[in-house]
Amino acid sequence: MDLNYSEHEENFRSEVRGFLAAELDPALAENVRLGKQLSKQDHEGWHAKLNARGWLAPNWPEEHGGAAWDAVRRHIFEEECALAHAPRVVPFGLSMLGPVLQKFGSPEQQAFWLPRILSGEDWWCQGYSEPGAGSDLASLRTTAERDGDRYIVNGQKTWTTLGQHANMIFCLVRTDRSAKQQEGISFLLIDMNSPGVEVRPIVLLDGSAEVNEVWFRDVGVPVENLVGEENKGWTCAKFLLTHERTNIAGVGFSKAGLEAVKRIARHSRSGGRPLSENPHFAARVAQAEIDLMAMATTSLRIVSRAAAGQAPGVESSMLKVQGTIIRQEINDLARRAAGVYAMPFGSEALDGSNSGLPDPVDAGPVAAQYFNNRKLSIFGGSNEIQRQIIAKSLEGPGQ
Amino acid sequence: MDLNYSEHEENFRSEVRGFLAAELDPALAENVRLGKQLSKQDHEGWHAKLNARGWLAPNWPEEHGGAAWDAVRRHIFEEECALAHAPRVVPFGLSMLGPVLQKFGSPEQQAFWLPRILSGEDWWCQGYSEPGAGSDLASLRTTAERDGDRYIVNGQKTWTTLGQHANMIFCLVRTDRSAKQQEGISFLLIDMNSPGVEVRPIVLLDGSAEVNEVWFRDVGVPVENLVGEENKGWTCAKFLLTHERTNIAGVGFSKAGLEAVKRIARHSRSGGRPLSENPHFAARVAQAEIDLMAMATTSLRIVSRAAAGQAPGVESSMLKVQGTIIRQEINDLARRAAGVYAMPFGSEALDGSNSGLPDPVDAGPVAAQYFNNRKLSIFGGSNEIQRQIIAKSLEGPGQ
Amino acid sequence: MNFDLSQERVMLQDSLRRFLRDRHSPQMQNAAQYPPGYDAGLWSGLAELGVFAALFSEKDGGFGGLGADIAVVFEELGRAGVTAPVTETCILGGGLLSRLGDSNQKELITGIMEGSCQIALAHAEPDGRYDLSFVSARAVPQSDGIVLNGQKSVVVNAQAADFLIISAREDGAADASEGISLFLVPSGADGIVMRDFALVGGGRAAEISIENLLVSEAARLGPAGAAFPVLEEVTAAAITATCAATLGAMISAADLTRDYLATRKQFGRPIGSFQALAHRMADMMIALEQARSAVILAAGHLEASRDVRELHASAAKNLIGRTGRLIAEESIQMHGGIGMTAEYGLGHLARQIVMADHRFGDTDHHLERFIALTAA
Amino acid sequence: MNFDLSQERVMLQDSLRRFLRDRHSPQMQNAAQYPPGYDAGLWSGLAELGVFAALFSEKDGGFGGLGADIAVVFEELGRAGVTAPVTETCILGGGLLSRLGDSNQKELITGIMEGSCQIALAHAEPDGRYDLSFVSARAVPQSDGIVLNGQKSVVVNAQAADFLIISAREDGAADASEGISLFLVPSGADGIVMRDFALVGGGRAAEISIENLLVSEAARLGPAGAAFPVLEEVTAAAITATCAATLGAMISAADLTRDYLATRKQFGRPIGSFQALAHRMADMMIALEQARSAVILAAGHLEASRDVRELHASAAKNLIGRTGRLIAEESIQMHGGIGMTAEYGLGHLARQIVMADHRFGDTDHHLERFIALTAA
Repeated sequence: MDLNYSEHEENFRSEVRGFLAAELDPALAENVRLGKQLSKQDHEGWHAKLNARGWLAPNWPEEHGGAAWDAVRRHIFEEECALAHAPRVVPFGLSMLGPVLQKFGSPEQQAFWLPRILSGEDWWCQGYSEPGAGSDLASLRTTAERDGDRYIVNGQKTWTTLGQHANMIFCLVRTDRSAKQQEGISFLLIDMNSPGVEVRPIVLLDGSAEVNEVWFRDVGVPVENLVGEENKGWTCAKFLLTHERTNIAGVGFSKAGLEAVKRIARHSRSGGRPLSENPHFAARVAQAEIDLMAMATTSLRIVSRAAAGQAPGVESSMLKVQGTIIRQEINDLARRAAGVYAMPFGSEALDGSNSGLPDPVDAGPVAAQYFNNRKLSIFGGSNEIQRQIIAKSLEGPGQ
Repeated sequence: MDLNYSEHEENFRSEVRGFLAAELDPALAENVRLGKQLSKQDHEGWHAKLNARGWLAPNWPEEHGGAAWDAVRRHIFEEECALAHAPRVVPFGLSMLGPVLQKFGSPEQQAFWLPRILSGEDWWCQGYSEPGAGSDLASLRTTAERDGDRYIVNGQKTWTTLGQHANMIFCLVRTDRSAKQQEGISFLLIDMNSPGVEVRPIVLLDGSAEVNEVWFRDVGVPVENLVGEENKGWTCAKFLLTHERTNIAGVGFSKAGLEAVKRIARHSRSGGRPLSENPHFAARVAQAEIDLMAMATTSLRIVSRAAAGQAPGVESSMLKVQGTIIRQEINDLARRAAGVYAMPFGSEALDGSNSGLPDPVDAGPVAAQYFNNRKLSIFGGSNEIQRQIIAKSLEGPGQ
Repeated sequence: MNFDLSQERVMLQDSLRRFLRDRHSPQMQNAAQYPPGYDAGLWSGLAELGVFAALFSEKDGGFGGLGADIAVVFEELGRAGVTAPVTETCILGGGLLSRLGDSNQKELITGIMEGSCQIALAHAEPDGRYDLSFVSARAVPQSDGIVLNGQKSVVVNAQAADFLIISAREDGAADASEGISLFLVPSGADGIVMRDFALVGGGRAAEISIENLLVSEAARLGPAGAAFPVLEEVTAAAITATCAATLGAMISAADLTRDYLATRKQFGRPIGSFQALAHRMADMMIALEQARSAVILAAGHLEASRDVRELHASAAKNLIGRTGRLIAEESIQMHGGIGMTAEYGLGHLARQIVMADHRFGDTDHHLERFIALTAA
Repeated sequence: MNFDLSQERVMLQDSLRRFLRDRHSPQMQNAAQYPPGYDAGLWSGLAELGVFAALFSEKDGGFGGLGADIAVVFEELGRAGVTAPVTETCILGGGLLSRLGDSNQKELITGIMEGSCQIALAHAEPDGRYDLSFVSARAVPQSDGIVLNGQKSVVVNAQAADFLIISAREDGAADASEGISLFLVPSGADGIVMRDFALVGGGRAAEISIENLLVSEAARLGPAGAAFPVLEEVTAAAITATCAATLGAMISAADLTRDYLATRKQFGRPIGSFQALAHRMADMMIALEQARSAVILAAGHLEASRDVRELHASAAKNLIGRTGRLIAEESIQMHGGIGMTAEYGLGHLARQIVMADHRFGDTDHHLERFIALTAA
């Protein structure tokens, strides 16, 4: 057991820091720090810089253009990116579809789609959830009927994050209506520019419009866009869901978030002293920090333990639950720390640039972030589903 | 709406205080305060004093020798008794069996048994739970077979609180084995001195021996000891379970417990100051006190609302859950407050009487109380069962 | 001791609930993001119904004004998710005018009750956080009147208000309770610069810069330097109002959640039949009863002595802060995605519940205050 | 960076687990309520197995002594629910002898490793609560040696110890970190009065009154007045040991609960299939992973610089305090009545878990310490 980073690892950290210092636009980082919505160009520009450096796909094998880093390197990279307020890498192509194609895709599919993910030629989104299905993925109703060399797709997907930017969507569709539940489902790649595809934004309670509904009305999809076998899409889906997801615990984001809380607390005055010195507030922050220190180690332990290609199902469920609890607690602390300055909607009142009035607290739209991040425990497999998976795993023998 | 006590109510409070000052033995009160186990004589002596004053059965009607107080008076009485560290009135005869007999008992049964409860001639205990049944009361297996003018009872009861002192036990027994679940159950009064009854103590994790197992082997019970109709005992059981139970929230105990916590904290020094001035500890105490203030009002509201004879089922479940959460939190605070002086087992080390060594913290066996009171959320219908009752009540219409 | 509402208050409750059911709609919530920050038609409807008069005592021409009236009115407003500056205009503005105003100043109360006059209290400052006695804005007498200078933070209802009540210090250190005066000033006066914005919890507020604002002696509300005790009194009333409104929103959020659990199906059955959710729903109901009691205690002690009043106000704000967060977060979580959408009513209620924690001192602030008050 | 145990430690873990499975029984727990407070046969078995030697470095004649060794040994002891004064004798006593002892004093270490010598640290005092620097017992030199006077609180293993290490102040105020000395004294010395008692968490302790205890200069352990930094060091090791043992007990409590949920039936099905319990069991498993990480961090930083070591020790003690309470209480609750009985193993584990919070500073104490260390 050795909790110190090796010299190689420390060198790697320096390399990452150097890259971030050179390549990350400070104005973009500031927008990330303040929790503002980024434009499509913001994301694409950052992806391109990472890709140029060979760092866009840390967990892909080298043969497909990935960095093939081990767990510790990925951890270091994510931590440094989060602390520098780099934009989050959009995960749909890189962390979700990429591994599925590498595992289940044909050589032709791999050769065609994987480079386009890296180059940014395709922006992928995810067509899993459906209205009325919620956490119950297997009850999906979008259908794909074979018609010659095409599937004809009809149905509706929802909660499609950043779907407004995407030109491609990977979908779970029902290809055999007589089969029950998880059978008869296929994994299909669909061009969003096809006739019959319609995208409508869903405005969330914080005012953001990141998620969408997607309709398919008689959309034709070439059969070569089927990944894996017909009616065996659930295998891909399960792989994707339980596959080692990079940074599921969000340690880097929590670390950056906690730094933000501390910064706000240092600048807020309470009873003539900085809020950071208030014992009640300091206690909450300290407890979150202690939990986060432990979770960072839990995350590293689990990720290290999982041999390449192995799916740490139940452990990733644990990390998901604990990770969201901590992130949401940190969002709550930021909201509290900002005091009355958490109240303004959006950042208009805090911008300071368009008036002579002061911007007394370096708060950013902390309340909006608090509300927006309620999604963390709902989307991507709700925490209830994760607890169910954990509990289920305890029933088996050999535990 | 008027949150002030009326003059009548204030006079009543003075009367109660006067009674307690005159009648409650200070040595007994001190043992209650320190959470020590009381002897049978302690309980009986206190019951006798209350009975002499006509205050032993606050919620019985006057015709049966009760005080017939309204909710506010009962609240005042319980609060004053708890703050004075009076022994808790043993509830099995007075709060449980008494109302059942008044509702379902024959005139003969009422005339015979009720006065004996008040006089202390009978000490009752409760035969509900069975090994392997836990919260699932309806699955009970103790049988009573009719044999002429007797029932022959066989089976086993458990978690029988203070059964070691009792001469009588009221039991749920199965009188029809072919009936399902809640049918075929009868409510029977059994003399513990009958041949074939055996009582064995169960030692709990805090070292206390308050609960017992009770065996019945071919125990003969006169048929006149059946309460209500044969095979309709579930009606009595439900009435008993949901009937307005005096002080289910334990407000008085929590108030006394919080006073004890504050006293310990004033006498414990931390960093050169009393622990009571430590902001982290003070915050925990304040939060418990705020919760308790609200619960005292919730309890009064609910008890006031319930007309005499009406059973506030779901509300008493809410009070049970919230009440145990607060009492257990206060037990935890007492344990923390005592610091290293929570560690000694029993009060031997803290007694101080048998050595020249100091008793630096006025702590009492706070750890034993903490462990013992884990029972609060388990016995008498576990908090899980209470939550189930609350959730069930939300399904109905008109909510 | 009794917990029953008087006949009059039951009638007020009924008519207000009916009125809001008919007149209020979720669409109005969105309108509250834009100036003036509330629905003007609803405002005059509330006035016609006598809701504002119910918040004033008979000596001011109203027919209520006690804690119990506040509790009834605001619980209903909160249940319906109403965004409207009733606290600012009636409780704070009206409360200060009633307690401190001379006969001229008091004339505004009639306008308030009729719905034709709006007020905002410009008191909190950038460095003051939730400390009620923190005032660094200065009031300096000079030959032709008094000159005010300072900054005021997140002044709710500033843009729509006809009058501002501005706190400024005539004496003492920035956090001293002595030396604070209040000034009643038309909101359009020279020397008042506002930057206004929408609030996450609904409605609008402004950052205010007061720059050499010249007022007459007659603008002073009450005696010089003695405003703090009255500010504390009306703030206790505002806390009670906020707690009652939040309780109302919590009730509605719990109702929505209960209905959702009963009707929404997943894995072939209503999700409310899943025990993990059922038990959490039960915990929400228990929390709701606690919240209800806390509001009753705050309202019932609003006319008590200072110590008792403040103790119960702080207890209520702390408890509502905790239970409100629980109910808002659990309601969203148990709804799942739909609970996150702006379209569905829950999000609006959740924002009102959680953002109420940022008004008049948050959960922690009032815990500290409770500790100080009980230690005293 | 890697989290794998060395080959040697895996072997130690295996052999200790096997030994305890064969030799340790719940009946021994009850024996620990009576003098000497532990099972003597088990103690010599542990010594023979080399468990104590694993807690000392090679320079002391052992073959371990690092944080990782402490974590492995104590997690196993905790899993089995062992009550034995290993922390007192090896970690505190042995740790102080190793760091401060002269060659004579160090000879005791061989006896400790062989299982023939026991030690207790008489340090905490009635008014000191958990403040490590609080020592009001006095050491006053006089012609024929040094005279000690004072009171020591809840000295674990006092009655069974062959030697006491007594802290006393030679200089400074009662809570100053400078001026504290340690003295190695045979436990039967004149001037030591003990009142011993059983502990809720198992084992025994004593209140000690030191009355004009005369010791020689040679009894002093290390230089005069400079003991605090070393006390802090061995306390960090004791905290790590306590956390690891508590983690072990938490694992066993969770195992018992998981098995109980799988086998116990109610309403016709295993109670673990009731979702409310299943989800709470999942939360326990998550808490357990957090606790495991906290122990790894404390153990892995035990040899680091003071600040880093203390930060992780306090973080671990706080997190173990919180997750331990959760797991102890939830395990009892989910078992129901059977979990309350002395006969069933869970009660013993729960007492060890909860009462560990009262040793070497509780959850709150270490939260405050963490705040102080991170603010520095």
